[in-house]
Amino acid sequence: MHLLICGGTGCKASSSDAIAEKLKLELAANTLQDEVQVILTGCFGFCEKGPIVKVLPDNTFYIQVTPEDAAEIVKEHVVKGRKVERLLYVDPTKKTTIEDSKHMGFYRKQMRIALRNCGFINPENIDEYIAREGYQALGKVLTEYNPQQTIDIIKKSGLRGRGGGGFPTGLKWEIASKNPADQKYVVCNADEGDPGAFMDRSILEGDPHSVLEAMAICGYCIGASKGLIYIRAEYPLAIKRLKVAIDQAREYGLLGNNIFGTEFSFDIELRYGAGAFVCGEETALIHSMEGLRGESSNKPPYPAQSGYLGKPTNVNNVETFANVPPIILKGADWYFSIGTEKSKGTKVFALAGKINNVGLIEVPMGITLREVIFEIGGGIKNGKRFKAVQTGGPSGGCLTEKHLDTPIDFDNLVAAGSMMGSGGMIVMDEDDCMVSVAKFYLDFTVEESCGKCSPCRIGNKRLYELLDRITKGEGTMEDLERLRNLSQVIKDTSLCGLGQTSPNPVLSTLDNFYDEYVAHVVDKKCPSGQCKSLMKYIIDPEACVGCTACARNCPVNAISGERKKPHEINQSICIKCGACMDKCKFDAISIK
Amino acid sequence: MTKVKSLADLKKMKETLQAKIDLREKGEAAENLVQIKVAMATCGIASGAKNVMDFLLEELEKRGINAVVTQTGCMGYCYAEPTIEVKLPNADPVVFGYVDTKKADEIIEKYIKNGELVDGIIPVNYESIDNK
Amino acid sequence: METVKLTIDNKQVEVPKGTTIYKAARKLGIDIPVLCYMELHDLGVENKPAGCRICVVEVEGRRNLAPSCATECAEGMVVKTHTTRVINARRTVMELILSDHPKDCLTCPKSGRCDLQDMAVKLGIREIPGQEYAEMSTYKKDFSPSIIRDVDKCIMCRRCETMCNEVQTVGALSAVNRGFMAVVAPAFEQDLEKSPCTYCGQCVAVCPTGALTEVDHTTKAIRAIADPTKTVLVQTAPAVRAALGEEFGMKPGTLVTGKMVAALRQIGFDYVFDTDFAADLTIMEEGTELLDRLTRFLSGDKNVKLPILTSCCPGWVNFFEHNFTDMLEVPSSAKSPQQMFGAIAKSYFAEKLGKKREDLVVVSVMPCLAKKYECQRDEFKVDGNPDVDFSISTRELAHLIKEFNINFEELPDEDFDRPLGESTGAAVIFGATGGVIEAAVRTAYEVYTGKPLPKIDFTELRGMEGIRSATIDFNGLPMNIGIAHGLGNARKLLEDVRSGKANYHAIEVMACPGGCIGGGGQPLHHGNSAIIKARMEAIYREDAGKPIRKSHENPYIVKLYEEFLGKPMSEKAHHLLHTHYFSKKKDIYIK
Amino acid sequence: MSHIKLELKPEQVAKIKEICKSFNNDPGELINVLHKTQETFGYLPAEVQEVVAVELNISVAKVYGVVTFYSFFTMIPKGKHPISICTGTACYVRGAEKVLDEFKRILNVKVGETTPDGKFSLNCLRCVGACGLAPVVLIGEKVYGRVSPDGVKNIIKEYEE
Repeated sequence: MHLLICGGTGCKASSSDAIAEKLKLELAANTLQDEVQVILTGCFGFCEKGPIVKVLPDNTFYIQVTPEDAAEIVKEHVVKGRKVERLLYVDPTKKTTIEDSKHMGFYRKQMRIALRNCGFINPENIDEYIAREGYQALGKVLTEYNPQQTIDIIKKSGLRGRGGGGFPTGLKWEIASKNPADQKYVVCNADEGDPGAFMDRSILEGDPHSVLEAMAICGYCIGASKGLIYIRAEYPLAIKRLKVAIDQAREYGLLGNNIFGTEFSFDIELRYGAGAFVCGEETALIHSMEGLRGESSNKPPYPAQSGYLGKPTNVNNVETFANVPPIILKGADWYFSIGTEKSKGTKVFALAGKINNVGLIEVPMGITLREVIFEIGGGIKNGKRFKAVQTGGPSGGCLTEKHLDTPIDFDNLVAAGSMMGSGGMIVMDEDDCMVSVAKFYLDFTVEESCGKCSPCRIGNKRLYELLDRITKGEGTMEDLERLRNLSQVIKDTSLCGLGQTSPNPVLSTLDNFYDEYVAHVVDKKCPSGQCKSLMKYIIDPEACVGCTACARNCPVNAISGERKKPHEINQSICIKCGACMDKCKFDAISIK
Repeated sequence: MTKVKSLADLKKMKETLQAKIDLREKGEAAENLVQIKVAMATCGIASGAKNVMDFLLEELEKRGINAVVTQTGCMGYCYAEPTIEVKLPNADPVVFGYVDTKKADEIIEKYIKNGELVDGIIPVNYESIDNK
Repeated sequence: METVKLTIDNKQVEVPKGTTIYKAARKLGIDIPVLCYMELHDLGVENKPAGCRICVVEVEGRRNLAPSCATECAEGMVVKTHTTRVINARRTVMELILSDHPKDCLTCPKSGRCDLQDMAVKLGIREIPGQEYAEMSTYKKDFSPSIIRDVDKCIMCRRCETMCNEVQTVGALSAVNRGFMAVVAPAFEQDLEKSPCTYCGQCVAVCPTGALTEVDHTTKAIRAIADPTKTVLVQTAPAVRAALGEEFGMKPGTLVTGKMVAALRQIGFDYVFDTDFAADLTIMEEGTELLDRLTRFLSGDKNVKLPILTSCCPGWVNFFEHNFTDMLEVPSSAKSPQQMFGAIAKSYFAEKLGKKREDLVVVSVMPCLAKKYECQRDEFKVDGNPDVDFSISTRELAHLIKEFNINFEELPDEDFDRPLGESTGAAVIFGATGGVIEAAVRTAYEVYTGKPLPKIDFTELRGMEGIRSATIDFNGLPMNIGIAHGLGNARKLLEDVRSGKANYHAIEVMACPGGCIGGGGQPLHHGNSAIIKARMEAIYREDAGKPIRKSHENPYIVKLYEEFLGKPMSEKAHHLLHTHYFSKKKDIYIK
Repeated sequence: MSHIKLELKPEQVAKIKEICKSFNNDPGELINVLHKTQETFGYLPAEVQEVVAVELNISVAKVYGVVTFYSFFTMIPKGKHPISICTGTACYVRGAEKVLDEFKRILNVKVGETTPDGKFSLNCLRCVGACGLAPVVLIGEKVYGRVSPDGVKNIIKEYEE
């Protein structure tokens, strides 16, 4: 028998260590220490009801356990085999206790559709993919449906593009299918450029065939015989696995001529990105594939009308494609039943930042940010206070406490001033200065703007300069007004999605953290203590014993004072490196 | 390998492959085998999954344990990389996080040999579409 | 034709499907301001990167503002061009553009003719908020023999890039870098001189700001005039007289030959001559060379190269020296009229004056920027002294006239000086595409057949079509003639010749669309082909009005051969009036 | 970007031609050609771009325009040990900037520069997708996770003979 105790940070904070100790003692008292092991585990993702103790092999799930409960668990459950009723979870809707964690619907917040094979199969072996019904969706559409019927299934499923925009996938296919041409193309956008997002990489590395299969299905639907995957050169492993997968699929006849003995032929090639975020935008991506500068161009014409080499082209992102085979196999109704009214299915998020369980998760649309961050994500690192979560990367915005219970879907995120984006979710805590965060994103946009249109090329630079002034304490209240006006104009006038969304981090922080901006501008203070120019290191004369450690370690000799007498920092010389504070053994130095 | 010529071919293939994968190459019933998957995506490899995989291959062989070690993609627990999944005969798979060679050694000695769990288990917290 | 109906500023309009909002609005008399947009209708070129975002308008139901230059009208569309939102956006965007643009308008060579300046005035820009801490993108200034690139002033409209690549296929310029530092530049951001630039000047002609301007030669010309030890001659190219008036508010197509001559005299040139004289001379040499090659070819000489290509356009010469290095033997070896003029002026005319060539200064007035480079080529110097000292553009001449307080419109018509000011109608038409070859045909026909031309006007050689061809009956010998203007067309034609697909005896190429009348040194026509056509008509009008219309009948040319050169392609003529070409291809394969 | 003087050896030219040919001298493959060429030469000096332009029959200005557009391409030779600091958001909020500052301080170079001895070059990149290990530093192919400013000195030490 095993007693599993959640050792996730959340539960640890509520004394799971002590519970473990107590359990061990109680077991020893009953001389059961050899038969029953106490194991600390990773986070159960149910931190709200922690600490959690799970008993194996019967899967009993105890919640909100205290050290005092240890004796009872051992005595009743371990020795006598009787469950401790009062610690069992009560289903809030049914008001019945649930004993087996396998039956706890809420416990399994995640649902894996796009990631269905990631971590299950060997991505370099097509057999394992086939063993999990791989390529059956392709076989099914080729032999049982005509292209329009297939498109109708995708349309009916409610699948929307996972790359950021959320355009209905079925409709996109339909438009491309209706533009007649001698040659059309299916393009997979694997230029995952959002800093802090790695969903597509994981899918390509873990389940490349699902993307190949879906591209072939799309090719059948729109009448294309060629597929191209535009992938970041920074993803060597994903490239390698895609190459292996393409070779294997060709060998099996699942790519190439007359697939499944039908008239349909389809093959896939790789194209490499070369480090330009803007190439995630579909017109820029197409230019890049043509060997040109990855500048975006005005739409219309849309790629579905005139795309790669001027031919009708359908561009979808990796995750969108990965959803297609299960939809075909399990039916549109099944997919439609998952998610919210207007956003169907699941979404993969890359959880990162100041969160305990950094990782890749896939959740049904409609889950709340709170569930994602505090349950699946295990809460904020080091027990700090949650401040904001940034979704949608440089195009998105920062959401706060007040948005925690908003169900996540395309439209709600936009309404809240952010966007789904490709699925990066960066969690920030009380130590993060929101002005600096906005500046960080603008720095990114300035560097990644293609430079073609003036609002994005110059406007973002000006936004960055304004934010920089504010973080240096040089900003004025007028600057805040300018920030807002400029942001709106950039959004309103920029040529492509990059510029149309790049001010979002500014606008959302202005909306949600206006006070923090004002603190920088009026009080010349950074409430999170992040903005160096606004910091002051001060020596408390009461606490300073005059050991001279600070003065000796100051790289710019800004500290003076006699031995055994309180020292002082010359603020005009200080470069705010913090070395003095690190060296002070008497906690005499603080930041003001 | 013969080419897939029809959907029926593919379905047949799926059945045999599934059986074959269960059997693995050693031709033994799956129930008798220890199956280990190592998450080998970029983050896993960056945190040392390759070493762990090599270690497992070598040590299991040395210690005479009949096991199959394969690579797989990202399991999603990036915070706990490297992660491995161990499936003992007749047991549910268990995922271990923060696996270095030392931990791998512990897993072999305690869990694989004796069925004793060790610290660092990551509870599976998602629903897979197969159950639906 | 399928049409769509839409509403712009509450006015209904029906336009053909595919029409942009910008054009539909113009139809209603609503002038939406555009900056980067440029349409060169007759060249089939439209520059609409939709990059400047000045022309944005509000389209009902659309989330963001739409660039009117690139957004097509749709049925039932409701467009508003001057809402508060639009005005605010337009101004803010303009402020942004100006925040990264130098403010030295007072001393900028484009001042007064600058689209950006005009736009700032139109939009009422009074200040640039935050200018004091706004970083500007700065680059190295580039001085080539013909063109100055002051890229700090580039606003990324991409017009020059379109001209250089799509129209001219020169490929000297491209957008480079990314984001804030994105700019149009030659490879490696090196100087134009190290690029395949032909100095055709079409980039300068379309640049809306002071980023691309011509090298100033007027100051040097004025200094020479002021120098009492120098005798200063000026020659004016045929195309100048058909366009100069525009700089003084005259209608395009107004011929100002007489006023121009008067103005040049007032400025103080000692002799006002005509490049047309040298054009007639060019025909004598080039025409003779053509006939020579033709006769040898017909008699079965395998070494002879046909077709013969005209070589009076320096942009074109630069172009083939870069791109057709395997065909350097094909163009006529005759120098351009500018250089023939210089060579004769500093030999024949200097002798007549009894002066040393060093004491003579030859200034040319050209519709062209490549002429500035041409006159600096080493082959056209004798002991370091150039045949033509300075070359000023039509625009620069206009400047000079204004600077010299001359009331141009009121000037009386005056005549060129002699002997180098006398010319025929054949020389005048050098200014328009097809003109050189027509002039050559007029002479070659009569020399070859020994019979007078039945008709002088070869209308089949005229027009604006990019590539044209015609066959002229030379008394039983069908002469195949090809014409190309614009370097992109020249490339196509030459590639056909190289591959053997095209079979011509003679080809005329002009680097600039329309020929010299559309040159890079002319008053800016902003791609308005009506202006080019008006200039072209003026040229043919001048030709028709000339008493002599065939080069070989120019009495002063006849006299020049009698007194000085002997006969066409004589040794002396060869020495003074012919040149050879160099490969400018970069060779980087050697270690 | 300044012009770098470097003449090519005939075998180097042959190599570039071979790469271009392997892509059928198709101008549409320019980016793939540049990837391959940079892989071979370590960087893309002007002369290499000139040859590529000739082989693919496009203007060298266009090639340069593409090279300067994509951050992956460089005209400056990389150090023997190229150091890349991930400055993606996840790394940023976990202190990548301080790590970067420390590298800059110890190596005494700016981002995009190479140390005078040619040993190290310093660059930033956006997200390697190993956010679980933030902040992340790459030296060559090797990934260092959870790097702290204090740890920088030791990392550099590994590469000093």
